[in-house]
Amino acid sequence: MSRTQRLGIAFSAFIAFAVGVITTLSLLLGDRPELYAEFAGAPAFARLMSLPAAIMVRLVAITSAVTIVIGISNLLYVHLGRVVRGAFFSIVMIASFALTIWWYWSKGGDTSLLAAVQVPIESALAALLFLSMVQGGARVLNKRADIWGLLFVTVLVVVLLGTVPIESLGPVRAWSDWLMEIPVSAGARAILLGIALGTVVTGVRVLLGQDRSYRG
Amino acid sequence: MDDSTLQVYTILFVVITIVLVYTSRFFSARRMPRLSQGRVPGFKRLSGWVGEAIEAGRPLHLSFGSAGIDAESAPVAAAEAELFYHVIKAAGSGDVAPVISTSSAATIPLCQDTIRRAWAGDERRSRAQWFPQGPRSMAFAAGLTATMQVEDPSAHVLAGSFGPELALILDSAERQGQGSFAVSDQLEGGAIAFAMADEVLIGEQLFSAAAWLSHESTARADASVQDVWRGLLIALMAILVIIEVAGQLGIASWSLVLWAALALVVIGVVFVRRR
Amino acid sequence: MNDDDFNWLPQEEEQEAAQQSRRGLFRFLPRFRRGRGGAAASAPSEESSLSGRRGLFRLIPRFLRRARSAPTEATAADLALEMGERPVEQLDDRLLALRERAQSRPEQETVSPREALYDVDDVLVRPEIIHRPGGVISPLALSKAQQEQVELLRDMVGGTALPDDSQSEGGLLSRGKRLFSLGAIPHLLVSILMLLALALPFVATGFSEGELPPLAFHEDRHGTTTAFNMLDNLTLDDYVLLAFEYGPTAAGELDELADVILRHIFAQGSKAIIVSSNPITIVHARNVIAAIERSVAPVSTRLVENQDYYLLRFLSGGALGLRDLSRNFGSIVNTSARGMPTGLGFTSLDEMTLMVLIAERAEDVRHWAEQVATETDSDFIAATGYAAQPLAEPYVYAHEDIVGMFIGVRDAYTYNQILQANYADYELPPRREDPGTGDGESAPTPSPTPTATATATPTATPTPTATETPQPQATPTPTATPTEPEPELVQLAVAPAATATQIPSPVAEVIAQGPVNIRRRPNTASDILALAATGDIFPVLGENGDGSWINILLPDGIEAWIASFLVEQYIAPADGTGGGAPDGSARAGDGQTVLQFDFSLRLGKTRPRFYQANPPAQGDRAEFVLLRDGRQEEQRLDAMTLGTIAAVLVIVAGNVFYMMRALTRRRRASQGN
Amino acid sequence: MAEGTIALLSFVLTLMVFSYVLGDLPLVGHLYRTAVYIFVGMSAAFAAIVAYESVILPYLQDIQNPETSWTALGNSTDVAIFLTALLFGLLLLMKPIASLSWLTNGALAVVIVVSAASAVVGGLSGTLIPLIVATAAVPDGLATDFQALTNTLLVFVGTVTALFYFQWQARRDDDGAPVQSPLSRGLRNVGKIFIVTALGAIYATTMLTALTILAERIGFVFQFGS
Repeated sequence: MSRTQRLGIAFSAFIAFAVGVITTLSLLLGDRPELYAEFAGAPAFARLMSLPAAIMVRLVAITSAVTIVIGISNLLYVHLGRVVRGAFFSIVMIASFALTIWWYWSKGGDTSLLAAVQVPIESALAALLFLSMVQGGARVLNKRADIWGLLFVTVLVVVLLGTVPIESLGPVRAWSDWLMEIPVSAGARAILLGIALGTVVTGVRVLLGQDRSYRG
Repeated sequence: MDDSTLQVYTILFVVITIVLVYTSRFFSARRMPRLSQGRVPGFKRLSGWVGEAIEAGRPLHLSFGSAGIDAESAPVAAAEAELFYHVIKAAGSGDVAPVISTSSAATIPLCQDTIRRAWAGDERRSRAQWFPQGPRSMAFAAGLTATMQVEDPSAHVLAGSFGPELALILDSAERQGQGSFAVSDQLEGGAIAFAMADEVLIGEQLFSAAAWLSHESTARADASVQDVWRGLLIALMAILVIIEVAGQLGIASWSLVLWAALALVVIGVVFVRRR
Repeated sequence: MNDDDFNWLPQEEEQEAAQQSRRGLFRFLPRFRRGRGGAAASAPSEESSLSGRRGLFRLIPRFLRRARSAPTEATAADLALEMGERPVEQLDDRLLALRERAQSRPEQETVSPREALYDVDDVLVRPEIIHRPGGVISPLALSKAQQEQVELLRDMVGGTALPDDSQSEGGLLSRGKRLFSLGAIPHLLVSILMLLALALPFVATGFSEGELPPLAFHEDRHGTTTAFNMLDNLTLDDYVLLAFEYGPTAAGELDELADVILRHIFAQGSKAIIVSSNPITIVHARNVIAAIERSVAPVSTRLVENQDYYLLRFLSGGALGLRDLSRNFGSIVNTSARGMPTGLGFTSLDEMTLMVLIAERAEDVRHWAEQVATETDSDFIAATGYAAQPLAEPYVYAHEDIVGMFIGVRDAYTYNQILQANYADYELPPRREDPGTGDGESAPTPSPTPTATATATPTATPTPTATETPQPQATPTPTATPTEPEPELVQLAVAPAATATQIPSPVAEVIAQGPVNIRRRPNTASDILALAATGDIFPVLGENGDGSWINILLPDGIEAWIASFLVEQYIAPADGTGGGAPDGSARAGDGQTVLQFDFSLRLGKTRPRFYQANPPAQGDRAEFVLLRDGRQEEQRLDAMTLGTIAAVLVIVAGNVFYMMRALTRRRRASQGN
Repeated sequence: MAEGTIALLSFVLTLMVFSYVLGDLPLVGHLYRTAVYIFVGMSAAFAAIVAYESVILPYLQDIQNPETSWTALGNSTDVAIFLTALLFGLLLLMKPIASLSWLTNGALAVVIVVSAASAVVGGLSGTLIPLIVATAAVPDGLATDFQALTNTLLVFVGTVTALFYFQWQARRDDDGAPVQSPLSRGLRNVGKIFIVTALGAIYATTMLTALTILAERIGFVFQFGS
């Protein structure tokens, strides 16, 4: 590893640490005069504290919008390479991309292409999910031939039947409601808590410059 | 709980986490050899797929889903980049570079970076693939399935942020006979992964997945911070419930709280020792 | 599972992996695979098997390409040997290790049957392969003759040593690569069965299964009624922040909810400010509003962007964009989706009367709850599809500001039924001559006044001294004018879940010389809802951050704010909740749980809200509700019922089959032993 | 575009996507994939259009006209932020260039760190703390309402054990194999019951959402057909 590279790693770790600490402090302490109401300049101080977060968040939000260019250049790079060799689908994709932009600009912001093309395709794809999920649901015990697979399928069937508005399925609806109210709620909470916990711990590590994802 | 109280607790939690993250490294040096990861299922067949990828000259496909470094899922993306690093490193002697896909444009540099760091082969050019994002990322899923029919990877390692669109990807993988490993920080994706993927991790395990593959003790130390935190949260909830129930029954007092806390600590210690 | 030390490809595992991949026909088909690899890299239109070196593979380094075309290239070990042509010190650590292992392999391993038959590739003639890459079902198929050749070859080289086909799920042909594999037929059948079941209600007229959703919301744990009533309490000068977090994907499910909520908002003359953290949804929101506009075009003036509704710039950066929204609301609200100024002068999210989140993913509910709801005091309503329901629920319970939620098309149906009933007595405005060309300068509520029937006539306000309000506009706000509600409506909407508790509730008594202002929001810029006289008593719901404003409940169930220095707070006796408050406050005090400051800790929501439905008022643009076109709602609900039943049947049948198979296998295995 | 054209296009494209059901017959497979690629191209185009119009355009106008300012931060700050963001975008685009990684990593670090900070604060104040409090919240009148008591305790036990299921560490025995006490294993299994139940229910509700959309699509096809 060359000296430049080592310096580079130290540089980005330092930037990460500095920006991370300042942004976190600002997010936690900014705009909250009630947190330090004891001294006179509290409101002004709170406003001042909120500035770094406001600026950094804004900066990253705009950067995020700008990076769409990276995404599109990636897409075009991959597909233009194929167009040269005459790949039908890549031509379709690029034509669709170009046509949409041309249409929007030449028609003064007409979005009917979205309604005519994208909404039906996207809706139909989302509808296909149902078929995929039925197939997947029917194969659960093929993938997981154990008690957990069985439990999964049982809950799946009970909850599905619980939504069927037929009189004779009343008891199933009661079970389904109970399931949703107690075990599902508990399980979902635990998973959410767990993910939040992981996010916080990993996030703090990133903030402290201990993550190597951006060290190249 | 009003917003100010919430904020005070938030600050407290952040401080505790920082302390834990720093101290865990210190303790890890002494204790980690004895404490190790428990059973993390889900990796059983991954090594087989990696082997197959090397053998058959097929790529591996790894995907962040919509986890992006410019969004709230940034920690997820960071954790998954680490996981992908280890997986790609294992597949490093194949002759087709792995493909990493993402629907977050800002994450493309991270994909390229991960490949560059981990991939040993000469083919280091961009094998990152981006598809547009949506609330349900159908464009991503559909574009991915279409592309993956052509790339024909030996397996999909889908770790990141996936919603219901995961069903389409997994269904296609199943039809193509490609292996699949899936974990998502979204619950819809998690449920679909459980039902349809060959190998699956659930929820929080996605943050400790990399530590499981890594041989570094620091990675384990980092993952153990979550364990400590989880224990603290469980204790906290237990204490709160006890106080509340006692308050309703009219037997609340500070001594009760202290006794309850002491009992929990004892139980916790006994538990840790017996485990 | 109990693998303790996870070692990537240790020696035994590597050999096992090598065996695995050479299982079945795999090891006889190097050319086939190469053909597929070629197709993989190039476009489907040029999928001759000769394309192996075209396309992306041109970019593969030459020595690797050579490696690929060599007949013995397939194993990693061989590859590592090939790599051995490079200077050893250039190799990566792992390659070095691999190379060492490869070199130390026993001799008989390297002489594989395939090497003995190295020209097998030429026997399996390439052009005869039926090649279908890129398809949905199977990219590769063998003709029957080829199958037989393959079988013959297998026998020749000792196919008996191969693992049992029924277990080799990693093999090539058992992975559904055939055009008409057995696995594909149930797939097709199931899909067609599903589609037929769903199509039935649309083709067979009069076919109906199951009950329709109720005509009124049940007061349930989701706070649906509260949410509806809050929307019903909107008035002319109210701004609603509508978070449009669903795209075309969920259009089939959430368009209904978005449509009915938007119509409700427009009907009451309130303004919707639409934001989203996804670019496509902004465009979609524009189309949803355009559809509403088309439906009312014959009788109404056009909705004017930046006057009746606002489409804000999209919040880039996902959750970060939402953080940006709560931090920099003043600047975001200033820019429309087209990059133009909106002319809105808000500075804080707190100035929104209400926030409605229409989200298709639980993830979005989470992001809004985390990044926005914690940063503002405005009330929050969530509308989601079924998928997000189990996950959104914890947030509805846990968050102080999230008051209720609507779920899916069934709630949309009920919502619409209530609205239609509420506005049933209205007459449509006369048909306009030139639909769709409304002038942009028209007032926000230019529609001809509907001839309201007796039930909806506003009566004098019972709010104290409301008539002396110094507001510049002469019309008192409709919310402050509770009328004699229709009995039906009350039945629909009043929350019956108000569990009367005997907890002493804090009240605020006006001590300043009246009349004093009661405002909608805790700042002096906010509009005045009513005036209070000295001695008036209101139930207290809470206070703002620094305690300078107190949140009180008006007799008609509306939350309002009063400056704290004007009042004196104390705990009212338990019996007469609300004490000497003006009429009707008994209901307001019901069910009010208050944070108790003694030892008994009280977590959870401390401010249950009760809103009464607000009967339609004069000046409402009823045409928005009445001209809602039917959208095959009944048929769709029937189709869903049938689809659910069919899905359950398929799932049960499939899993019973797999369970039986697993059981018989297990029995066979135990018998075998 | 006329409404009739929109409906016709919608109809054709919907059927093209539904051809997925028929599998990969020679022509049919192409129909589905054509629709998918049209869709990918159009999504990308709309994402670009909206990003340009609603994020970049206002700042371009800011640069042209120093008098105006879209934000409360003032024109010059705005322009500075915008130019920095452009620079960051450029740096991220240049990420593949290895020799510049010391520079591009800095941009990557800022983006990821600010997002992480937001995620940490949001995750704590929006999910972790409220959910802990809500889980520990006990409804009034426990002493009299047995049902409420059991429900509350069940949710609490479920949440705690399910959380415990994610426990990662285990003690190793002398051979290095992880050891679990029966108590620990039992708790984890109880937790897994709750987790799998939740996943099953979520799978069901996700199916219902897809079903709703499918019903709408089929309704549309028949509506158009008649």
